[in-house]
Amino acid sequence: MNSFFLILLILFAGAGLSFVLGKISSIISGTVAFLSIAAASALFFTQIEMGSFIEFSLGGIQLQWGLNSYGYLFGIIVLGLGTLASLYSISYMQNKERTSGFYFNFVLVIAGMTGIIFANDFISFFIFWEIMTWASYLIIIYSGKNVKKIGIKYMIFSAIGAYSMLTAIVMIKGQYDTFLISDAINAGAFNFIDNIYIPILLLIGFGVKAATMPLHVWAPGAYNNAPTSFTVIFSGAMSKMGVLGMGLVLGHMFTADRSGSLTNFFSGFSVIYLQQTIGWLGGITAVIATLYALIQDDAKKLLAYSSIAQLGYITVGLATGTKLGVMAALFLAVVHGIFKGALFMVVGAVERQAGTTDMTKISGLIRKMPFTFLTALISIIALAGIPPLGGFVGKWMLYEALITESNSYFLVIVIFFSSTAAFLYSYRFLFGLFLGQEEKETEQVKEAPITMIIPMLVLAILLVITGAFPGLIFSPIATAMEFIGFKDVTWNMSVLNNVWGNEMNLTYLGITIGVVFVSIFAFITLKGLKGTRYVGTKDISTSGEIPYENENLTFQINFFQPFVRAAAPMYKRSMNKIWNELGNGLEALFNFTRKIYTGNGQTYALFVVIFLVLMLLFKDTLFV
Amino acid sequence: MVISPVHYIAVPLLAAFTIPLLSKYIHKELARIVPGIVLLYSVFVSIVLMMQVSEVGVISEKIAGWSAPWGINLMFTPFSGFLASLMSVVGFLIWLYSYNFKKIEQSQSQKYHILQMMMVTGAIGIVLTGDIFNLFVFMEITAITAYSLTSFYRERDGAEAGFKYLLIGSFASVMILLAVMILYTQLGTLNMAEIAQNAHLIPTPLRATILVLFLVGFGIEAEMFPLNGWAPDAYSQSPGPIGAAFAGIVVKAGVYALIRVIFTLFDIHGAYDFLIYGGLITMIIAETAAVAQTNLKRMLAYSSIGQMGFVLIAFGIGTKTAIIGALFLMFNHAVIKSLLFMSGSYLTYNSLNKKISALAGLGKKLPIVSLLFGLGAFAIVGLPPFSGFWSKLYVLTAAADQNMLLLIMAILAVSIIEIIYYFRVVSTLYYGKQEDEEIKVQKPSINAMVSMLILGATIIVVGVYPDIITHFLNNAADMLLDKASYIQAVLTQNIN
Amino acid sequence: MQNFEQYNSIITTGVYGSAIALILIGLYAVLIKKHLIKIVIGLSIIDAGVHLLFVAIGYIKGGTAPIFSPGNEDAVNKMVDPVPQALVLTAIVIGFAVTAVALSLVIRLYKHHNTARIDQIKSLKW
Amino acid sequence: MKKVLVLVLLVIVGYFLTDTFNLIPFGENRIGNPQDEQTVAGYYLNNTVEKTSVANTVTAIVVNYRGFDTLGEVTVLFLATTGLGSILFRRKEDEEEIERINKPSSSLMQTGSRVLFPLIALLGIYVFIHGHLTPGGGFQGGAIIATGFLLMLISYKNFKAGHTMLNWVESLAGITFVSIGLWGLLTGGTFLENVLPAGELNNLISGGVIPIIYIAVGFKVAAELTGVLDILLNIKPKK
Repeated sequence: MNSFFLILLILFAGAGLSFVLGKISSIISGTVAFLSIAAASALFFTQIEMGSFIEFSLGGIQLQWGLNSYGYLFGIIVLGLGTLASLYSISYMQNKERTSGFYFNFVLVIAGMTGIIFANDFISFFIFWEIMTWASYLIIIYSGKNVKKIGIKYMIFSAIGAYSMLTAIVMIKGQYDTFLISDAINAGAFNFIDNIYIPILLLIGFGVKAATMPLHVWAPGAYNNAPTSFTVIFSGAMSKMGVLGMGLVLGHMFTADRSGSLTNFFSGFSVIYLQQTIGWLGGITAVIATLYALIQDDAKKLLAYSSIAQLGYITVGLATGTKLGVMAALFLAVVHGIFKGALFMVVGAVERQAGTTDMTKISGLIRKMPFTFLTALISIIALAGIPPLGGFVGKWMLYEALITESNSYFLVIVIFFSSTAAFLYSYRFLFGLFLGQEEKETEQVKEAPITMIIPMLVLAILLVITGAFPGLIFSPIATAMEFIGFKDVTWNMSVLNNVWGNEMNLTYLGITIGVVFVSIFAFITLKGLKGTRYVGTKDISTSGEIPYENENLTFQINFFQPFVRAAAPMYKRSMNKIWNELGNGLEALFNFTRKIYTGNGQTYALFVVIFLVLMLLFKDTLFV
Repeated sequence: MVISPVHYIAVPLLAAFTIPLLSKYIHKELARIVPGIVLLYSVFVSIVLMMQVSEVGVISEKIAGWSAPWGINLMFTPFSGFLASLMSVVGFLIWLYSYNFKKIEQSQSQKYHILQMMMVTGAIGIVLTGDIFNLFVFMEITAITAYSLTSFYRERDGAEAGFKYLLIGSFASVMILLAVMILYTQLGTLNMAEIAQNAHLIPTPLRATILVLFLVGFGIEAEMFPLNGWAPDAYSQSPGPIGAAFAGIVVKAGVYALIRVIFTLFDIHGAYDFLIYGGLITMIIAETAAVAQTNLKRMLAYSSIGQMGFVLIAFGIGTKTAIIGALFLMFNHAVIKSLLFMSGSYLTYNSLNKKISALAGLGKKLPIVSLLFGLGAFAIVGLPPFSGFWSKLYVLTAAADQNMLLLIMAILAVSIIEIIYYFRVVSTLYYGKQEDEEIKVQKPSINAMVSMLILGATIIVVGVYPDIITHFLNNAADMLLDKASYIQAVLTQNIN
Repeated sequence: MQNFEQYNSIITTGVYGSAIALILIGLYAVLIKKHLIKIVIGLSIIDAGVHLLFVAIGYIKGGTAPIFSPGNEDAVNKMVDPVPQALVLTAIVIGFAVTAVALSLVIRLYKHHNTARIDQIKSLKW
Repeated sequence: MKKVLVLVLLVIVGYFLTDTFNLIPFGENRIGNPQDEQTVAGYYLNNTVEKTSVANTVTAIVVNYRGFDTLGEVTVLFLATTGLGSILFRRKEDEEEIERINKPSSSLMQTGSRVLFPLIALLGIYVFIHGHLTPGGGFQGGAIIATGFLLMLISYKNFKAGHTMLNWVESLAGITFVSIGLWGLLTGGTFLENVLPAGELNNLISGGVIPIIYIAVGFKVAAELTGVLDILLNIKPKK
């Protein structure tokens, strides 16, 4: 059997099997899920040749599945992270309810994303996209909390995205008579010459998943509401599907040859506007999400907002439309998948062991959970963009692209502001959970089980490696970028050519700095493990005031109070409110229209006669 | 005896007249079993004829030995045959579901089963007949059974719903009768093929009047806005399986009649536009009305109306892809809405006003029924890989071919509304908190379960592998568009 | 002959006119009268009007009944159109059946709501 | 307000109806020359005698050419009775003594009915037996018989229509109709085909199956209409 079918069959069968077996035991179910994803990944990385494809028809529509370099890049994130996250889930989900449904949907999401990567035509792309969407919806509401508020919001926004994508797809079919992605690209569906609606609608569709302003409002709640072992996939891999789509559209749009006929001036003109708009939307997304991340007391929510901010950077990078910018964006996408996956795993481990992720309630877990802390530390470094890890490389390239290639200085300022502010919440995350004094409540906390530690450490090691040898990622990115229209993307292993032609040899830099930093972290960690004086965080002198017993006086509360006060106006206006008001208004309107059905049979009869009369009056113009 | 289309009608009629005697003098159970056997036989006839029709092209049968236009003829074309088969299968499943249905047992199950069987028969008659007046007669058979079945339960406001339905339905029959009358004065024939052949001879003002009367008359049966005031009441007050029958059978027959009139009888451009706009308004109003419903069955009813609006839009686009999409939609709507009504009926079994909030937490108590309801909800909003997706895709593709961007956007916007209210129900089902005291849950009987599982399996199988039915849809769409061969098939039958 | 023409036009307006008048009267009753029975009566009146129209369109000036009796076999050319008569027979029976069902529904509605006014029977709405 | 609207609507409907029927002149020969057989009606008028030996063309159309309609129409009646039964069904436990008419009718009425009933029934039977020869037929005859029953029902408080008898008549007549139809199908022809020899025009036994069907229809209609009347008259008055 063809490997494409085989992989998807394994995944779907794994989903079904884990659903059935989940009725017996959650561990068996989780193991089946892990094994099926692992088997699929093994097949994916070994059996499928780059560029191979199969064609078949379904319902009279020609479908094509294949693997290209661009898909392969995202396949690394999806299946790699998927395998680790499913391994992680086994322990995380151990004692929870309804695990069969969780694993069923978990594997379905992976299957959906794998399908998206395989899809060479829009129809299978859309089918798998929707499978991914509803399966993830079911996981978000899995816990039964906030079902109406967050679940419905997620589904509405996903539907808005999916349906604008569908509109674009059928328009492509209508205009170019093809469902194949490559044919549509060759026909120029994305290059703004014939039709500006198609790319814009597609971008809306992908923008929803990539949580770009103003379609991001579903994201924080959804990321937070999902079980943490799924948020790993949700934030790490699923949001990258939006990036995948945006990269495809924007790449082809910006690289299209626009010299020639008269219409091209206009289309070129609008491309610039679109570029600016998307770039700024990404930038604003990054700033706002960062600001919101600052005021979170919950580690998981903090990471959720941070994910949105990071996706903002990626969007900015894609919107530059330059080689360096897009490369930066794709690099950030991969690295973000790794470190955000690792960070959510950390949060999940803390949640499982300590029972909460509220940073005001726990602190000083470093002794109890050293490996978790190590992962957290490395990931945070990558997140904050501190050299030598991947985050730094990506951001550096992004700034460079913005400054030198697209001259978007204001945007650079915005991005720079946001990533500086990101230091604050990174610090808080690390400090809040792991450093500081131990709490009495967390005395019993132990390190997470080995099946959770392994994936975390694997990701941490990967972060160090990619930091030291970014070329490992850049080479697939370079080939992938050729698929989305960039010509002659050259890349030497760990040598970064900047625009001035200077070569930056990252290997030595990376190795040197890497070794130094890792040893410092190790030192700090080990030192932290040694016994120090035990003081509870609530043992604070209160200047004569006697605190009430229940009063939580942890320093964690209002951690960034001064900063928040400075940024207060930013918090006042929220996109969420606007959407909510829109929703309420529509609901009132709907309530009004349905009053047409008065309940009086005679009125209905009157409607019939009125309708008849109207038709008769206009019959000679209507039916000639 | 050679299987022929008239078996669809003759056998149920014979059974209907015989059942009162059988149940009185042989065994009481027969009144409930015989309709099932008859409907199963209809399914068998469908299978045989569908196999024949794919070879022959058109099966045309004359009644009483008179060939058209002197006598009435039955036409089993790929188009009408597809609908007839669909109706017979859904009809059988509805029987299977309602057999042993406790609430019906408490009333008069004998009459229920006769009426349900005749409802299916009438609808199949509408689809098969080649004579416009005969179509009217079958429409009345369907309507009378529908009125009685709507008001079947005494506990509910069934009589109110039935009366409204009857009031509007009488308007429909009056208009159709008037239209038939004027048509007869102009062409001197009642045979649809001959009418189609000569329709251009009618003076324009009269032709427009006839068309308007037909459109309004059949529009009532097809639940077009603003003619559909009866529909939400009838759906919500009738017994659960009859709600399924309305969605799967009765409305389909109304839409068929409307389509037959527009596509075959009067091929007038304005009529297609009428379908598009009428369908669009129907869809928007019905789906928005569904959002705020607290009564589950009423919500399903509005959703059903909205879906019919979608079907009308699809037919109105009028290209081959659009018709395939429309027929696919009809198929999906029949299967999925039947499943939703059937499972919904067990979910709200003991709650009198069918409140959605009373569904809270039933996901655990009735796991399979809830799962099937969820499946239906996912399928009807058009999520892949369920069958609802393909129909939507075909229709949208057809609309895009015609460059109807606004139409596509309107349809999809309405789909989002659909998602909102269906997902609200599903999440209540699984995660809602029980407000009032515990409502006693009724476990479905085995036959009801089998019936629902068949429908559920169909949704998934067709969704994963739509080629199973697209072949038939393709032939059906060709047939509907090929007016000339229809006319020829009818009018040359006196040769054989 | 002049007289006959005049007579004929009176018949024309009379037959069509009265049939149309019946339809309108019935329609009025259905749309305005509140009592359920009156509405059902209105429906029957509409039906009657339509049936009358139906028979009227089959009439041919000076025609005879389409029945062959010994001696008038060659009357074919004078016979009125038999088809509308056959159809109206069917239509009348159907109309009767619908009226019967309507009346039974009225009886049930009256028992259930204790009123027969249509504007007071609207427990199903929106 | 509503009244004004309705009146305006009625005026428009009326205008369009008159407008339409102005284009359909009254009494005009639209059949054309029957010898040409151009129209359906012309064909019927010209061929009925020859092909079916039925004197009454309307009967030939109702029972033979468009016999399928008639079958449908009989079914509608049957379904109306069934539906009526289900709509007005009462459970056994809340069945009370049926008080149909509060006042007994006068003895004049009672005697008159008793005298008239056999005559009415006879007339009805005559009408449907001769349906293929003279004006009238199954529906008309059945309706006449039902009138007789109505007379009995309203003049005698305790008159019972006899449900068993009604059921039998109703079912047997329906079965006869469909069976004759199936007979045609079984003998290799079409449904409802006239399988019996046509016989000679204007004889009572002529027209093949047409009289048999019409007699069956007559009985069926009589039974159904009586059934409907019986159900509607047996309503328990509201306390």
